[in-house]
Amino acid sequence: MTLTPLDELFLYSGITVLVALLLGRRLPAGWMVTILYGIQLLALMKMAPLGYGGEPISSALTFEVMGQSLSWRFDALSWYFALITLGSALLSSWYACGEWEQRFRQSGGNLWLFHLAMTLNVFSMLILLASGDLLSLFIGWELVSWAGFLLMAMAGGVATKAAMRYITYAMAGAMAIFGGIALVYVSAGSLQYEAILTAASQMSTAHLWMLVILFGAGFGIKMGLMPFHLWQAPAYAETPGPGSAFLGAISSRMGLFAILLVLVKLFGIVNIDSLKIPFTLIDARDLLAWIAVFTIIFPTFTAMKQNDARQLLAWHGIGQGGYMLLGLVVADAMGAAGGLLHVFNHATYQAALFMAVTAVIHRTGTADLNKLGGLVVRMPLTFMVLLVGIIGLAGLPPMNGFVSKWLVYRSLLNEGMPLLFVAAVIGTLGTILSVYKLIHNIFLGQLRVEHDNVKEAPWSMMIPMLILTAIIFITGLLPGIPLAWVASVQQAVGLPVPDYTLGGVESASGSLDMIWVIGVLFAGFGIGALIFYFAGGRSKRVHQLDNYAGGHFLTADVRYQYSDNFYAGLMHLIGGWYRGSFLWLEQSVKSLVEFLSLGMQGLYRRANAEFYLLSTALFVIAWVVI
Amino acid sequence: MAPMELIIELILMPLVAFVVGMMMVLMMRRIAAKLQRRIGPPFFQPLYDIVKLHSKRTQVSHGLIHDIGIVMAMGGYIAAETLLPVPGMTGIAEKGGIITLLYLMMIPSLGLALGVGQCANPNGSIGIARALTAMLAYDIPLVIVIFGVAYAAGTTNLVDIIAVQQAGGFETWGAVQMPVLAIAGLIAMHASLGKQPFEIYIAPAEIATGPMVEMSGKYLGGLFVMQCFQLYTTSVLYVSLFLGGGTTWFDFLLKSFLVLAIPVSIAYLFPRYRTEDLLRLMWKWPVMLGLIGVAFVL
Amino acid sequence: MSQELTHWLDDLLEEIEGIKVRRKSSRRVRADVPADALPALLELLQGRAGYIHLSAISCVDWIEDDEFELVYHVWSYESHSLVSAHIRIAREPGVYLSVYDLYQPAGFFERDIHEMYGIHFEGSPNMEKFILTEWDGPPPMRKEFDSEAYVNEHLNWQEYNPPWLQELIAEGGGVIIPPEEQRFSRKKD
Amino acid sequence: MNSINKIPVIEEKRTNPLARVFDEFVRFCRSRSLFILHYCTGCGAIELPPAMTSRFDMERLGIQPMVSPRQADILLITGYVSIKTLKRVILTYEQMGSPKYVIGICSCTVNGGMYWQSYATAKKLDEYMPVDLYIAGCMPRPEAVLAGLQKLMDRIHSGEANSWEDYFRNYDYYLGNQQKLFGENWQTPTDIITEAKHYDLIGEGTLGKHTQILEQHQKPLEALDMRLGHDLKEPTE
Repeated sequence: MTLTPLDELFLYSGITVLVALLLGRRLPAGWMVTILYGIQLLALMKMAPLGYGGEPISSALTFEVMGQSLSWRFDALSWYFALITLGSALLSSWYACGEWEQRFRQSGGNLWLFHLAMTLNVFSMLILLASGDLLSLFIGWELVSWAGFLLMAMAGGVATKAAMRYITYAMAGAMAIFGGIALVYVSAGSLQYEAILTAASQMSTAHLWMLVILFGAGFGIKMGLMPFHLWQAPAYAETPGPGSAFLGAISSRMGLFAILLVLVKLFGIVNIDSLKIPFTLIDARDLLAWIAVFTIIFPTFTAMKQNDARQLLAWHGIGQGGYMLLGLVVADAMGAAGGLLHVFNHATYQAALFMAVTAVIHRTGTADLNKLGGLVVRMPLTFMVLLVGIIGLAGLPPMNGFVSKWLVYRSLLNEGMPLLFVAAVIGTLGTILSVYKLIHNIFLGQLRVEHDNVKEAPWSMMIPMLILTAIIFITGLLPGIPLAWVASVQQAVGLPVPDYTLGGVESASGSLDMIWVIGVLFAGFGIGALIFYFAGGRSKRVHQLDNYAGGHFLTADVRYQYSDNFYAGLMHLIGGWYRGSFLWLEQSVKSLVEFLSLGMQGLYRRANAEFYLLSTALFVIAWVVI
Repeated sequence: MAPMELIIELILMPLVAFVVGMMMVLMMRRIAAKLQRRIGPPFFQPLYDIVKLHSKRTQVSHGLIHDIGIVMAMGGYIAAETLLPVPGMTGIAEKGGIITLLYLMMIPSLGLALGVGQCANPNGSIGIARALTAMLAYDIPLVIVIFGVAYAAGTTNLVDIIAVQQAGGFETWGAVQMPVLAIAGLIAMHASLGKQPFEIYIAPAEIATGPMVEMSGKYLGGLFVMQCFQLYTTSVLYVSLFLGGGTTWFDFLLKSFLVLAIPVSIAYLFPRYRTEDLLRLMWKWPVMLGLIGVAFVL
Repeated sequence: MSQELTHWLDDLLEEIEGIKVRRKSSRRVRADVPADALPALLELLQGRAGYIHLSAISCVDWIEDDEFELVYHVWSYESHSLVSAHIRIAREPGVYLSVYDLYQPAGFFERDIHEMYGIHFEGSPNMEKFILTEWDGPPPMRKEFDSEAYVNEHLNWQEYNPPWLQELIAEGGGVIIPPEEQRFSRKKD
Repeated sequence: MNSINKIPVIEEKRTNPLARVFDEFVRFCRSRSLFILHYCTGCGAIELPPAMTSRFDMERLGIQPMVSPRQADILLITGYVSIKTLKRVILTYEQMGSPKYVIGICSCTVNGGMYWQSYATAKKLDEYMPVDLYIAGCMPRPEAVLAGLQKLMDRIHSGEANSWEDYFRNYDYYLGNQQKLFGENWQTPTDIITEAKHYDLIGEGTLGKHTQILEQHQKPLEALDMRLGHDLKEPTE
């Protein structure tokens, strides 16, 4: 038996898990794991032709289970997602090595469990990405869910609670997916992709509806789509630093991958488009688009109200997922490219942002936005990383987030979808507001007395952050690099491909060339700097207390900083709109389940009530959904 | 296009924008004076102000980000001007298009926000918080309007949008074809200028001119330059979207000044809205008009 | 109605020993009491007559009598009437009891009086500087404090008599106050 | 004694004719663009609204009101200055960017005016900061205010109005007077001595015995410099 490059990748990934399992208690484990991630990435690079339209590579490994053959293979789609997964794993793990690791261990963290959970996550994600049929997809899905749970739950306390919430959702989702797979098996007679592809065009409308709902809900839960988004922010925010960078970058994109694979590739966006909702003007595709848009808006505006930096970022992670789905659902050349490109871009800046915030926590011990301020003079490089990250997150030029969002906007404009377009822009504006609050409350404003001796983050943490920063900027300047990969993904999935260039996109109805835009922007900055530094007189740096306060004498013990209730005027108007409806919904479902499970408990008199509660909950939710 | 020609255009476009912008500042102040039955400032007053501010001997800086913020505020607009076609010059308008321009115009605000943030003055921070809130208020109708125009023209390329409007003379102007959108756009544009009654983030008597509170000398001078660019960009953008751009410099400038005169004349008759009232107003009328306008276009 | 009320008030005030009540108008009563009877009077007014609002404490320096006069103005929202309780205390040592426990606003008035007259109120929560935060001279409202002398000693003064004003005066314009009509003459020499 | 007379006019005419034209232009612009910060300490402030609005219209002379001291060129003190207020006035003055000018409006700023024997009112404003111009009167009419402002404009244009340099060059004198009033612990959050060094405005009178007293108890006022922090000593834990 010869090892294909894919088998090699699996082998290395398995070795990484083993190393973490056996040697994880020794201190250099972090470095070893990081190096092994690097080797995995090299193995992935051997399959690089996939990213440029190469033929899919199969694994030598196949099983026969109940007459179904299980197989694994990599195509452009898998390769693209695997690249992001391994890249973020490598950098997160690198980030964790060194000082962060020591601090984590000193404060009682279980480093072995951390590395194990990370490696397991990567391994299971690779398995999922390589799935060659629905059954292997389901196996990969379950592995990813539990591996994610392990990473989320390891911090204990609040984290465990959030992770329990996650796993409840995930199990419900798994049930829905399982139901969907069963339904596919009944109708198509096989779980092979090819068989489903042919069967999809002949499916009845009701059948297809059922499948869209089941798969959409199942995968949507992982993605944090509305209304299944509640679990994500607390779960990601409570994960230990580099773990949250990794999870925030890629974990919930597995849901997008599966949606792309099943709904777009297998069922076909055209088929979904034909599913009309009776008595309304919208069809299933519109429904998905609107879910995407609500997923953009609501979590973004929830993020604006957060006072914890990690929570704020985690909520944005949910919101950005909406852009990806929105682009994919529009499904023209530009939209799909935008959605897919956003997966890559989001991974880069989200990881950078989580890392920067973790660096701040590492140095100051808090992520509370009301207890920080003025750190730019003490942690300038971290400030730069965060700045680049938030420009990307907000989707402003010159960073990469702008390109993908531009593509999504353009597609909505081309297709004539004004409401979706406006909603997407509202999401972006909300993002700008909330990220300014993030950078202002941490890095700008008055430096607190107790932070006077804060140092810059150590180089072991700084270098991965700087690498990410460089990637964010370079892919913003030359979006053609990732767009090439995206184009082959689009080909593999069967979507139209945009006419991309190194600097952006060519189109008869308005193109984008980031090289020119950024070139001119920096030329403008240059001229601005010339005017500023040479046309004006000298200036003197002054102490922060030499500040206008209406003639008042400021002293160091006076907090002269505006951080709490940052958008007071806005909240005057929209503050009352935050009603926590989804929390209410979740609570009521939970109460119902509890009530039912009480009945069950009475029936069985079992001592292990928790277990029953959970399993009943799953079944009831699955039952309700199906 | 020959590279030399392009370079000259790239240099000329911001320069023209600055000069015209200064005249717009002058016009704004003169209109205010006329409305208040005053004489108003002399012709070169905007120039005097900028020269004076840049010739200050001492000024305070609150750190590197404070400096960079001003550079970004000026530089962002200088870059944005090259995306805004004027008669005879298109610069790199075809490489970006209107969405890019819209987002590029946020860069100066972002730079300013960073610079103000480092000043460590809560007045400034409140000003920025309000400015961003105001942006959330007026950008929603503005984006609807831009969607309508771009969809009607079938392109996001500003050069093409202008060409489409100039094709049939007066009848094909955006304002004639899409009057409802033009009105919504005018309201949104007024709010984006940050003049009364929408000047919540300047608010002199309340938060000591907000973002400008710690700006002295050339820092304030940079913001004065930025204001020139801002007035120019806003009015020229409106002219390009709705009034068919300009075929000659004369009618181009005439249109730009006239367009700017409308909100400015209204502005000085009003006091200031509160933040939430601004949001309510902006999210109600121009959005409604914009959506109706877009419905006509579709 | 007010007649009845005030009669009732008169009866009530009789309970205080040594009190002299004078009715200044239908709404205004002046009560002179010995210094040690004031807390009892205020307690009576607040607790039984509804005078719940202490609107001011004022102070007069009777330097010839070597006494300070403290006046407590209390107001009733029920009968809409004001009672001014006057007491006299010795200038030296200038110590009196705080009524902070009866009327909390008294804290500010007492702090103010302490600053201006140097009277110490025992039991007042805060006797720090109040308005004259930059002041470290003697209490400036005491009669023996000579403001003019203080100014002459501590601050420079400049004449302002520009040529145009002199011309104006020479032409018979301007307002000239002859020295004998000035209440204080700065130039004693 | 008029305080303006004691300030020597330092002529710095450059030899290069182009540079002289440039300097002339800059001085002209300075004189035609004045942002005022009106520190309304007393009754004189009531005369400013008519001076600004339609009747007299300051803006035609290029004079505009501003809000924070950072933006302003002229500090307009309109009325009596109590000692408590004076501290704030001094801070405000020090926070302004040079060239800066001080105008004392009303008799109170000249010699205390009707508060001449008040223990709480500062008498001569020019003891504590260099005053370019007094506009006497109780209160001066808007015509007088405008006439004063025009006189100041002429002085700026001719380069005479450089009393702000005197505050740097003779800081010890002003600081001494301030210390006499506020005690030896007097200190503003601004740091005039380092500023004078930074802008090369050190004169013979910048440092003296009063600044020595200041430097003894002055809390450190260095700007927070950006640093990577690896050269710092370990924080004690």
